[in-house]
Amino acid sequence: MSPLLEVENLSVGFAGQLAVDSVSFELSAGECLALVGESGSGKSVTARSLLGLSGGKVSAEKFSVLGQDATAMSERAWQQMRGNSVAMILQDALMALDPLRPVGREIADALKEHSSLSKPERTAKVREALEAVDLPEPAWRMKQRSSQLSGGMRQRVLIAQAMIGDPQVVIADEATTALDSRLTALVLEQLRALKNAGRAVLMISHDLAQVAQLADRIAVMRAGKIVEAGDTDQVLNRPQHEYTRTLLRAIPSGVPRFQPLSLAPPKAAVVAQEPAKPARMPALVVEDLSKSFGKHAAVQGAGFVVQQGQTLGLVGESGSGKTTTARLVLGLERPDTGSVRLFGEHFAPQREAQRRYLRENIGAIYQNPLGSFDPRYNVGQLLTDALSAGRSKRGASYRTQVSRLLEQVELDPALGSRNPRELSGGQRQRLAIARALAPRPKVLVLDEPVSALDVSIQATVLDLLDRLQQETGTSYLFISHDLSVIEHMSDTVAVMYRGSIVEQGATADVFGDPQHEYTRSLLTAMPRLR
Amino acid sequence: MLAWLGRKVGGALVVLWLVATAIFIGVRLIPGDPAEAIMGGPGSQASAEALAAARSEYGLDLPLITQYLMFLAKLIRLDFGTSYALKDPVLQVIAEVLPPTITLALISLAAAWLLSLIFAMLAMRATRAGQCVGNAVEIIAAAVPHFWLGAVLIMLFSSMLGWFPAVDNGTGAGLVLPVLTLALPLAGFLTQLMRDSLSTALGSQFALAARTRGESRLTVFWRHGLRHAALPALGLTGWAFSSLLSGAVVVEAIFARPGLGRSLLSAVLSRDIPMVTGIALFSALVYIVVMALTEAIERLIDPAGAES
Amino acid sequence: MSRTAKILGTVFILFWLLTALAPGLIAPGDPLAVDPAQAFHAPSLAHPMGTDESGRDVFTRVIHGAGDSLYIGLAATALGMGIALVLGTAAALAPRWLDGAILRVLEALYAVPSLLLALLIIAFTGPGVGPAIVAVGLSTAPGYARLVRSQIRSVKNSEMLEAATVLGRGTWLKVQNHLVPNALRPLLALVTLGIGQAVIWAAALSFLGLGTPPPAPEWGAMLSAGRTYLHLAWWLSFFPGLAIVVVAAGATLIGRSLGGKVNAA
Amino acid sequence: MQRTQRATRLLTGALALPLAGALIAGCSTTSDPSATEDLKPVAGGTLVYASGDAEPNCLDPHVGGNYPQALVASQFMESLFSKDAKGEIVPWLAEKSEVSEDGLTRTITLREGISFHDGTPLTAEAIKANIEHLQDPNTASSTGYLAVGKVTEITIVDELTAQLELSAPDNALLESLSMPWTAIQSPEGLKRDQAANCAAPAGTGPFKVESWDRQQAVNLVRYEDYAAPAADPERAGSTAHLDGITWRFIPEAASRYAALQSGEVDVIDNPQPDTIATAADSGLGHLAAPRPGASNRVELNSSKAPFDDASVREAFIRSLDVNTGIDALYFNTAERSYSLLSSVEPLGISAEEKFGTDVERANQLLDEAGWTERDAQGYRLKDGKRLSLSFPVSTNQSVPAEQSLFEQMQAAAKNVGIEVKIDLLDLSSWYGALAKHEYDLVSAPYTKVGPSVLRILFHSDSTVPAPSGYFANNAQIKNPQLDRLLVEAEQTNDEAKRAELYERAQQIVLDGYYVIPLYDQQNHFLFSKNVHGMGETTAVSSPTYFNVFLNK
Repeated sequence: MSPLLEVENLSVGFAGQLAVDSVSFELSAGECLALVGESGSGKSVTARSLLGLSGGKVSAEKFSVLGQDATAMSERAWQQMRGNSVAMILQDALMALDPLRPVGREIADALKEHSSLSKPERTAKVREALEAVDLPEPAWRMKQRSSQLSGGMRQRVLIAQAMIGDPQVVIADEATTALDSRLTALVLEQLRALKNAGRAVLMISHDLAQVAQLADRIAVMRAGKIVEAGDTDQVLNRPQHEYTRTLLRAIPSGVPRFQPLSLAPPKAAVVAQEPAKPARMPALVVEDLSKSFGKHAAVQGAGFVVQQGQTLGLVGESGSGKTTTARLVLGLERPDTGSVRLFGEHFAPQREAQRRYLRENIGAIYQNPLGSFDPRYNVGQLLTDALSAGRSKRGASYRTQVSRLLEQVELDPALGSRNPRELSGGQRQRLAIARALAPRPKVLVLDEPVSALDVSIQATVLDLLDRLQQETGTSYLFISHDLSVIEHMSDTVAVMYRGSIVEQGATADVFGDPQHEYTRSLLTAMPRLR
Repeated sequence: MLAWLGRKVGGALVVLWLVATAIFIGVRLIPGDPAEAIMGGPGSQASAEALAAARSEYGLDLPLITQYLMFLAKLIRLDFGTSYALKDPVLQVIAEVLPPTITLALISLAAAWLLSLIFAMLAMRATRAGQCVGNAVEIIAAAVPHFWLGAVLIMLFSSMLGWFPAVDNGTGAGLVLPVLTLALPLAGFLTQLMRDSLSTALGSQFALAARTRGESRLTVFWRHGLRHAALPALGLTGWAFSSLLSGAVVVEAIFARPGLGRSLLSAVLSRDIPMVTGIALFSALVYIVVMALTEAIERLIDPAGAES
Repeated sequence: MSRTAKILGTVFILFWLLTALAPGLIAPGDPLAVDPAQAFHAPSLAHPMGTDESGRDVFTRVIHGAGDSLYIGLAATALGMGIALVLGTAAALAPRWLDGAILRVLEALYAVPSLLLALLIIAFTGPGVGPAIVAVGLSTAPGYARLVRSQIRSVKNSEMLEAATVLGRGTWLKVQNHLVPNALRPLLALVTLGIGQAVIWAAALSFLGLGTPPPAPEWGAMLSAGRTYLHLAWWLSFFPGLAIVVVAAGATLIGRSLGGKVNAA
Repeated sequence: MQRTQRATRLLTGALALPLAGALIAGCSTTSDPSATEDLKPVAGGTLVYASGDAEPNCLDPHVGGNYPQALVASQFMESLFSKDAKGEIVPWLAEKSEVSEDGLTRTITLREGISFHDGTPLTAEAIKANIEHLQDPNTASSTGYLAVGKVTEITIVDELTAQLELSAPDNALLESLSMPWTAIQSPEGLKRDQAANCAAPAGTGPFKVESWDRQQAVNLVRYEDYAAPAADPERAGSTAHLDGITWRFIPEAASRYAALQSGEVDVIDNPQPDTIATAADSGLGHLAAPRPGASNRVELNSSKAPFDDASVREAFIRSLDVNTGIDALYFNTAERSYSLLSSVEPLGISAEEKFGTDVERANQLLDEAGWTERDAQGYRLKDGKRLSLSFPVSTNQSVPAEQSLFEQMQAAAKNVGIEVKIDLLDLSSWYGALAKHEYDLVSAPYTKVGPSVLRILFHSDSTVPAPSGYFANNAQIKNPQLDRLLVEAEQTNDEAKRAELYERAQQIVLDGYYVIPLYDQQNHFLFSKNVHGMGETTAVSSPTYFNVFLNK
């Protein structure tokens, strides 16, 4: 049987710039190929060119899709193929479904294009497809719009949408990125079912750990080129290329605390941390926090302790109340019950004026730091503002301090005159960290600080956070949906489920011997390499 | 749904009450004899009997609060009084002139939508230079005053080319120039708005997803782009309708069309306060109804967005 | 568009500023000097925009009219924005009930279409420049006020302000450093857009005979007077109309380039 | 800015097109519609008339009584008397009329066999009912009220004869009764409430009111039982040619003209002077019918400073150059008048020498009158007070060309140091300004048949506001000698004496520099080449359409 996809020296150019440079691979039925690389490596462009949607100038020595020569295919022929023989699952389920149309109609659109089924027939088929991906109450859900569905339902809808035309090739473009572990498991499971049903699956991801479970072969892409390709086992265990090794090293799961994930040599010597002395006063004590919004109880009786110089990992899936907890701790939301104490001092609930003197002890980092920067400020002004407690934004006297902060987070001081918008995701997060460090806080609340970053960038930021903790002894409340990140970063772990903390303890204990049913299900879903 | 309707009706009543109160205060602020003001101002030459009649009808010799309550009570009974200039009940006059204005405004609104849709579609396919020209045309169209455009259109299409009648003649052809006069500037605004949301929608993930399903560019435009382009434009419908009513004052004068605007203008010129009051309240009512309708349509298109 | 638009916009503003403040520099003649024997001359080298029914030079009048026309537009916008700032800020910061009450008042103002509101006010006050400014200003106020309110609210609830709270900034610092500059910047774009529209509405009132009285060279009034002779002497109404379109379109361009910057943030 | 320039050129091009079109049209000669007058009349068709006047609030010309009402009412109502082509008063609905020796009793006999649109026959009862209706304060008649002011009692002699008792002899009574504002309508109709009668008055005219769609049109249809007299004996006993008239209101002059050009309407009134001038070239017919009574003029308020000083009045008048303005603005469609009366009034006298421009003399007069100092803006001062004149102008009564003429006066007066403040006002505010005497200059048209209009305009009684608040003597002349002359002229039954008395009265007004005559009250109509038979008018020069037909 000949391969369904055959690509030899495929190049895609935009305005003379090659985004994909002489890429070759093939894919047969019942097989899964993973294309791995960080953002900008050209993997998504490669995927889209397989559907004739790259938008750039495509050239190839050989480029055949289902036996047809794709270099000579007309737009009509492509349309015949899309959604019918080749389907695609896009990254963000919320964005990939038209928010103004019922999801059932979105799915049925593919049938409209490729079949002459009547409306009731189409509805029946859509329902079947939704049943096939285990969507509860499909007849009702298909009439809803994507914003009315939960994240898991959306993912299922997205898969159903790709499957409705019964395609022979399915391309999953970052289909698991930024999903919590249970959703990731769900998508992987669906893709595995496709593969087992004899479809060819092309998986695009930046995370080697995720593709490892499913891919038969892996191709690692960097700057438009495939730098290494081979069987999964070979790529993971006997990587040939330095870049592949970097990617592998960046995977945090199973890596002990403070062991660097990135290659960049740490600037300060690693000092083994003394085990926390219980006699010392805890940095942060949270007791019985509750908060409801209307009838919805976001947080119920949450309590935990962050010891000085240590990290508490707060883990749970989206919607479990993690972010509300962070906001309660930061005093941005007034709790219904409970209290927050900072180094023994009463911090929340409290009037803002009375706790302002405590503010310099606690800082925050968000998932998307850009929103927390004043858009009018450049990098230097942002840090000056933070250093001067808002009294100045361009004082010359702060110049050296600004440079020192930038160096501390491994940013080039020359970036000082740039606008944060011009920085990359990793650089922005470093800037956010630098700003949070300006008042020399003793506690940092980090809310999903690396969730929007590629694994390789995530590794450098996590290493930075490790280093800073060792240098400054700052305590972290580290919030993430990603178990492997939590495992790597935390001394103690608290697991949150539907607003309550269901289990907490030393990281090794929780990960080694989970007590709660929910924790166990989370851990089962967690992709592991090591 | 019922709760929503209740809220709307309640809100509308409050707004109407506020407008009525403002008018009541406004009339009392006119210097001089309020009876004379109601009867058409200093030059009305209203007879002593007429002034006395007005005084008793509006209770002008009673305390202010009583007058105010009387005024409101009359409004509740839909009694807007008698136009002193036309000698007819205000309500009857409004009933006559409201339909032509609403018709004109609705047709112009539809025309503006259609024009901006065509513009937006053309802009999508246009080259860079074409986009620049389109941009300029939109901005200029949005900046053209109605009264000037109307005069120029009459000169071009009626006097010179003889394609369309210059004044209303009760046929569809008579509507062409007034509608164009109202629709072109509005289309300039709407196009600016639509193009932005259209390009956002067509560059979005769901548009890409639609293409991966095998939909053609055009299908994506119709199924997805249009809805998203329509939403912000729809949100502006209230404003657009209100600006059309404003424009109608001018257009009705130029094209000799009967309507609310022309009635208001002549009522203002003759200081016909009962008429002015009635028209102001009715145009507010029309605005409220239009707003409620567009909100209902928005809820239909985007139930999630409307609730948030 | 941004760079060219910025330069064009600056040149544009400077030109009209100069025109409004020192029209004599550009057109040294007297805009009111009549010469009936020279009436209805078509545009020529001597009269680049022709002469009007009383033999006045249209070019001189258009240039000298900039002051009046722009003054009305600016004054009306300033009035509208002033009211909007007070009501919008109050609504954004006020408790729910007061916010609701202010919103209703705005809705009532909004419910009467601008020109109708202007006519309503003129019905009470009689025609003239003052009432025209008040009328146009009042009718634009609710639109601005809503934007002020939503701007302040969105900035107030933004992560940026939360970050400032976490950094321990006091209320005053937050308002001064973040709330005011960030909330008001988009308003600047709106104001430039609004000035163009205000000039048009004021001209519409003049057109209806309710604005600036002749022979003052206000554009709307000139247009109104000139439309009578559209068949005979198109230049009488064309050039004042062009001036209005140019100002309104130019203001829109500037507003859009300002707005574009804000949207990118 | 560059884009702007390009746009200018583009748009200039587009707007220059009509000019080119006009040039081409100007070169081709079109047939003059009046040359085809010998066409055989065709019955049928509805004529569309477009009026530039404000839509009347009431179709009954008794109520109020302005010219727009007269224009439309002339189609469905007729008066007791009319004016023939020679300008003589002739009986119309009346068969004959006699006056007693002492001039205090006027007997009027009606024609037989005429009935109103509602079927009521025309009898002497109607005369009584109509004059009483005019005199009833609730009718709020202004023009008609003054016209029948001397009638004290009406007695019905027989079915067709009525006798009018007068308080004083009135040789203008027949002229007064020839105006549409005193037209005779059905007494049955008058018994209805005013609103009903306003909507559809029942007269005897060749057309009757079928319906009135406010702001759209008054729909008139042929009155099939028309039996009133016709000026042309051949047409006696016939009905109108037209099936009806659609009487529309199109206030915008440009739109109205465009509608005429494109054939949507057949006749328009109040055309712009420039369009009148080119009407023949555009293949349009033109009817000029100057209104009787007073000429269009500006009056100088002599009751207060600075115009209480005759030399200041003269100085002001001498500073003006009205003729050049009229030439430029009216395109030879209006002739300068130097008379208080319309050119159709045979008793009017002209005094051109009083209105010549003489800036030097103006300055000299002002210097002599003590207005010697000048302020920073070049205006004259006396006792620190500026020589400033207030000029309220009604936008309803002064057409744009006239407003431009006033602006030119303003500019000319500035040259001798007089400030003129023009205030464009709506009708109501304008009346208000007049009532409060807040004016130094004013232009108020007045139409009445015959020279007796002089008494209404210049008798000191007219400085006292009538119950309605209106006074016609806007110049505020209070001259006992003039008063005597005007009263005497109205009472004499000697034609020659009447002429002489009116001449002396006019001379007094002209000598006092109270008034600047401008031109006849303009009354122009343009009509398409399909319209034939235009030209007949009532006593107040409003066209009638009995003999008009369409040849489409």
